Amino acid sequence: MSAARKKKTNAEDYLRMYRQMVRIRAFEDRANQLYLSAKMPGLTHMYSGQEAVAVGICEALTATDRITSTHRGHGHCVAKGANFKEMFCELLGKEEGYCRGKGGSMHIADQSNGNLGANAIVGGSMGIATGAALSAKRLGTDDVAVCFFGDGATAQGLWYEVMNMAALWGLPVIYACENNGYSEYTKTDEIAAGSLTARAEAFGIEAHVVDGQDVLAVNDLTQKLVARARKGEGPFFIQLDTYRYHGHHVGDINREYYRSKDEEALWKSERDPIVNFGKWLVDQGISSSDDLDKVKSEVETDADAAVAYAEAAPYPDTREVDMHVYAPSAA
Amino acid sequence: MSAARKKKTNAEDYLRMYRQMVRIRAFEDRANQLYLSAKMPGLTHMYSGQEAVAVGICEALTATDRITSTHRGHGHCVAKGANFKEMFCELLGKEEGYCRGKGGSMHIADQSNGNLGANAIVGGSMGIATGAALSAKRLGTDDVAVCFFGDGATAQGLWYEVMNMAALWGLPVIYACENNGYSEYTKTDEIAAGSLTARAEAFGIEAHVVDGQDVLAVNDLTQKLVARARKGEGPFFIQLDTYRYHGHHVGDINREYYRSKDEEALWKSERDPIVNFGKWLVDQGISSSDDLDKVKSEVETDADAAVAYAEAAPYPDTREVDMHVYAPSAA
Amino acid sequence: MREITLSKAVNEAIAEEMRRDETIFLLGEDVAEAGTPFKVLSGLVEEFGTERVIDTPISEPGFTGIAVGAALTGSRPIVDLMFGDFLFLIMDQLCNQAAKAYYMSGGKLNVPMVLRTNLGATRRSAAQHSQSLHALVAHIPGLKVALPSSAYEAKGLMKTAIRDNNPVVIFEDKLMYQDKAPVPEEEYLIPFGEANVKRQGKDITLIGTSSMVQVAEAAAEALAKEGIEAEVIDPRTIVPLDEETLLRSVKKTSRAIVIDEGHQSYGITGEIASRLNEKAFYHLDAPVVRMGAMDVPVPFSPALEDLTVPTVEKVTAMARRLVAGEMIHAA
Amino acid sequence: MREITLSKAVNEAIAEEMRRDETIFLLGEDVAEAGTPFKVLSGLVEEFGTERVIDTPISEPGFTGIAVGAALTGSRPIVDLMFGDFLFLIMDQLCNQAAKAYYMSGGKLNVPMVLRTNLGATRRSAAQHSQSLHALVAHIPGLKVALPSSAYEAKGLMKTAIRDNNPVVIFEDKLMYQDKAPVPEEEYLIPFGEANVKRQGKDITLIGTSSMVQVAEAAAEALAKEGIEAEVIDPRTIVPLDEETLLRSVKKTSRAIVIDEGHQSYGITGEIASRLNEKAFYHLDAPVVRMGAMDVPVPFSPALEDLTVPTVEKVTAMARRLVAGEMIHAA
Ligand SMILES: Cc1ncc(C[n+]2csc(CCOP(=O)(O)OP(=O)(O)O)c2C)c(N)n1
Ligand SMILES: Cc1ncc(C[n+]2csc(CCOP(=O)(O)OP(=O)(O)O)c2C)c(N)n1
Ligand SMILES: [Mg+2]
Ligand SMILES: [Mg+2]
Repeated sequence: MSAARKKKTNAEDYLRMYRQMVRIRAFEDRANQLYLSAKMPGLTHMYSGQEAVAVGICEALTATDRITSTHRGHGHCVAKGANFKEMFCELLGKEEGYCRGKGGSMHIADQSNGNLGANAIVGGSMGIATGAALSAKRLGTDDVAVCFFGDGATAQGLWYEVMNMAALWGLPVIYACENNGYSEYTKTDEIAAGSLTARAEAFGIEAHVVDGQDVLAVNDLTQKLVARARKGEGPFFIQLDTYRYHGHHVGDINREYYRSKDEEALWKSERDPIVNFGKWLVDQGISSSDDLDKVKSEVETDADAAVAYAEAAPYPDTREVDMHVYAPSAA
Repeated sequence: MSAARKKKTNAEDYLRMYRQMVRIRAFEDRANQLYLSAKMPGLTHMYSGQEAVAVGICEALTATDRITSTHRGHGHCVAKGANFKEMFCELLGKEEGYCRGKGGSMHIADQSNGNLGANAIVGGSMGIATGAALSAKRLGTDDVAVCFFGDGATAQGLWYEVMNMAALWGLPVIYACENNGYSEYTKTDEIAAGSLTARAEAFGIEAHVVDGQDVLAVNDLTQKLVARARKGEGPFFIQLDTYRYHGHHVGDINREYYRSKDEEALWKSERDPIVNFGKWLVDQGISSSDDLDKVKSEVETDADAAVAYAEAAPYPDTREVDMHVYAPSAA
Repeated sequence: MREITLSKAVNEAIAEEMRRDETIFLLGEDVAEAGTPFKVLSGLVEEFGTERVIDTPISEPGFTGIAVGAALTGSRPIVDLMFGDFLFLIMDQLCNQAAKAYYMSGGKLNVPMVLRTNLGATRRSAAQHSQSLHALVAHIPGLKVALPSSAYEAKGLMKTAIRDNNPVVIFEDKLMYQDKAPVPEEEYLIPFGEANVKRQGKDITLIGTSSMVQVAEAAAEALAKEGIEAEVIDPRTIVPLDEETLLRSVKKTSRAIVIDEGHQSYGITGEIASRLNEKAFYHLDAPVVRMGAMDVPVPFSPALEDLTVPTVEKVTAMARRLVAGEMIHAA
Repeated sequence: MREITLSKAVNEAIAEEMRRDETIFLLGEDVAEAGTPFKVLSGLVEEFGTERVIDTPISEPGFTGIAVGAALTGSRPIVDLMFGDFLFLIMDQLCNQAAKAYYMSGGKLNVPMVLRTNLGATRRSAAQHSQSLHALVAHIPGLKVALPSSAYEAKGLMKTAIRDNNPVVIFEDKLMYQDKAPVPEEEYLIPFGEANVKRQGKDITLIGTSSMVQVAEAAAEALAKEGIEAEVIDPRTIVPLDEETLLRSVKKTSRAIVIDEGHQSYGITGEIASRLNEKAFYHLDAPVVRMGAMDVPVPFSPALEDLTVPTVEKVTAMARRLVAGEMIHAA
């Protein structure tokens, strides 16, 4: 799905990035709608607003490169190459979902595209990504692993443990911190002392800060770091400054007690990664607004069809309940 | 036991520090002997060589200031004011031990002098020390907490979690890392990336490095930091460079595969904290070598008596085995 | 009597105790302005301020360790652990530190702290947010474990927990937060280790914990219509366990089912059943039957999740068979 | 047949498997040059190099997480956890991540990893280095749990564990490392879920795990002298548990004792006893008796520690009473 290791300098690449961001937004709008219309079991965490992060990074990866994702993971999943149909089926707990309905939004995994899965334990995948990088190094593939996590997750001690080992062993892992300013209902400033980049640098890890609303800036930086990681120059840390448009989860509607409507409006009107990239594409003569509109409507048709498909799809058979507890073993 | 908050500028203070270092060495020599003569149950970790750290720090504290200690904790215990008798009784599992024989070397605690206990989980007391500081701050005492731990313990994620909170909340805690260069049978260099001071600084914590063989340097720095911590300027981090003379534990005899005899000999002959401080005391005319010898022989007499006492002391009654599982509660 | 929700009952218990005792404070993620994601603690920060209702970073081991340290030094912290599934992150601080401090110190140090968390599936929260892990902590000497089954118990047990001088883990059922029950205006406490006979009966004893008390009561109701008189007992605390009340009932009815929402294998039901079998063996007409949750991770799909927990129908059916003597052939 | 120590048996098992399969690697603290503090892995780094025998920092959660990630991506890691007590530190990575990945992904991702650790008291190592925590992991679906009772089992179960496609936790008894047993030169594997009838008997069944198998055998020996024929069974794995073999024996002898070194309450013995009671109820002459470790933290003092675990004398006495029908009056 994502293009292999060539520089994204041409229109095709740009348009694919645009489309992928639109796809994430379309997916999330529908997921939110499913929740609001009480068709989705449980809760889910919207990625809207952060699209440039997932797309900018995943477009710098091959299909065999690994990522680990978070509770806010739909964006990573789409960007790494997943299909709408299996994703919506998973969100609704249907048998055709990526995890046969057993995982749901917070555990969606797509190993066919190297997505080792969302994780409902904040910070829980930091070791997993690092281990995937160790595996790649030991087995002699040149795959890279990207560990997505939020600014709030930097408070988990696990991160420091695995950064230390990644640095000692020169592992091809990139720690990508999506700094959207909030941990649930608390400004991360209030619960994070010092500097995030300094925390990585203290372990001898090269750290970068990039505008997470600028898909090209994210992609350029990631391409460089991925190439260097493949050569054994890793690990790296990237802080990507971004914003989530929705509440912490779909049910977090009244949020003025922790975040002002003005702040939200400002990010949406001035810093939207899709709108701004679209403008740039038109300004640069790479695309026309008509073409971009066409992308949008294609994606929306696709998404609507996938939702309809998923709604009609069957639940897993009840006999599946105690399947997949243990993998079969030869011995 | 330790003097309250006045500057250690006079001979009396110096001599007390000297005596305390000698006491630790004497204690450890006997603990080792008890092990070698198969009189001590289990294993124990010798503090010899690191005396200037525990004494330099604890002499800057009051009896109500708290410390947390480690598996290599006899030095901290003595320096914070403990008696030989209760300590040896504890090491031998006797009823009169500080913990009625239930804790042993790795859990020796002396709450009467603010020692919240040794800990057999590497890094396990980092939260405890930080919590003691939070308690002091909330309850409005002006007590400070010192968290002793080794260089190897800096690999535990817990440290980063509690440093973050200590920094955010301005807690009166001092993280004292005794950098003796080894984690068990591995050079810590091989398992620690980057810089320890930078790790603390990344959380906005002021960090210092001091020669852990120089009791006055340690004490001066600690006095300053303790005073500032009492005023709410904490937390702080100190890296104290030092060396352990014995193996990782008393049974670690053949250790040339990880540490050369030359290296050991060099530290013992050139950098011994007791010998060097003794020389300085004589050079400065603060004491005579006769007086210092007298200190030694007094301490040794004391220590021998305590060992004899502990050897003869009774074990706890077997009925104690299921006492102290739960503290009585009024409700 | 007035009826209030379980959520309100917990809130009242904590507020009353915090008014009574200045040394009590609360800490956890989003406990202050947000009042926790379940809104259980709403209003407390307004009354007690951010010094006593403390928002922490996402550092479960760290803030649990801090609570242990605070509890050792004159404070009485209440730790809020957002989901019971996060117990896995804090086991070291809870089980190696908090649970053992009193014993290891020979009764000199104690840890008066409350860990409030939750349990319960069927909320479509999938495998990492749906576990009922009370068996794990019940296995560790030094911890007490309370499982409130309604608003009434939630208030009375919480108050007792706060006044207890030991670490107490209290599990609320997250599906019961909005359930109302009569709760007196006057102060009351529920002593630990006293089971509650919710309903008298002579044909069979149904022992339920937490949410399973409701299941047992509904089953008893259904059985009554068929002329089977079931006795329903809620142990309320599983450590300490009120063996006597359970035995008295079972000796009377000579049949019992133990119902619990934790995984069945190596869980709560095995302990209770085997104690009854052991001590009421010659009074039993049939083996004590266990009904725990299935031994599978909790699946997301609604089509599967509901199959994993004991239900009124299953309990009723099993009771019917037991009373009819059908289980004789099963054994 | 040649006799080798349990330590050597484990070493051989791992070496043979590492020779067979390049994707296997080992990681943990001091596993390389030191070969672990117990010297179990001595020589492996010489044969396989530091790329496959990896010394880690003191970061148990971190390196366990790394192993999970490596196992998800084509490697078969063996994690060395120096003391079973440190399980508390890695529960999240083991139980929330490794155990659930296969199920949550609907069978698409699996975690072929081995966690080798230990259990066992009476080593005078006190409360944080003496625990037998196998019940905790046995309660979590998705994990398999093996408890070798001699060098023979240690080798055969380890090889099976390494070839298993699921996370397997294997507990060695740290007091048995130097115990010798006959171990064939030829390759063999011991299948999981097959109990071993160590001794035939008709009067009573003694079910022992790990070190308690030796206790059971010695008790059987003593009982034989009194004319009581005890059958001794070693389940070898508690997940999966070979219920059939246990039931067959108990139906024959009609009396049983379950002996285990974990705390008795909410532990292994309750599960096994209640399964036997449930499924062999009408064959039993007396309730199944449980003999676990006392429900107290492990005390340091030799005068207390030995009281906390089941002994040959206590088992013999209890068996005698059971066979004499004395337990009838106890119930
Ligand atoms: C270990 C753990 N602690 C707490 C939570 C509850 N929780 C879910 S998301 C979240 C905030 C995460 O913040 P951040 O990492 O910044 O990610 P964001 O939600 O902003 O994308 C919290 C506290 C959790 N799921 N896991
Ligand atoms: C959590 C934990 N992991 C591992 C160990 C085993 N262990 C005991 S001491 C030690 C090395 C500690 O090194 P350091 O912190 O530098 O202290 P030092 O022994 O040098 O004083 C290790 C790995 C332990 N006790 N606890
Ligand atoms: Mg965030
Ligand atoms: Mg060290």
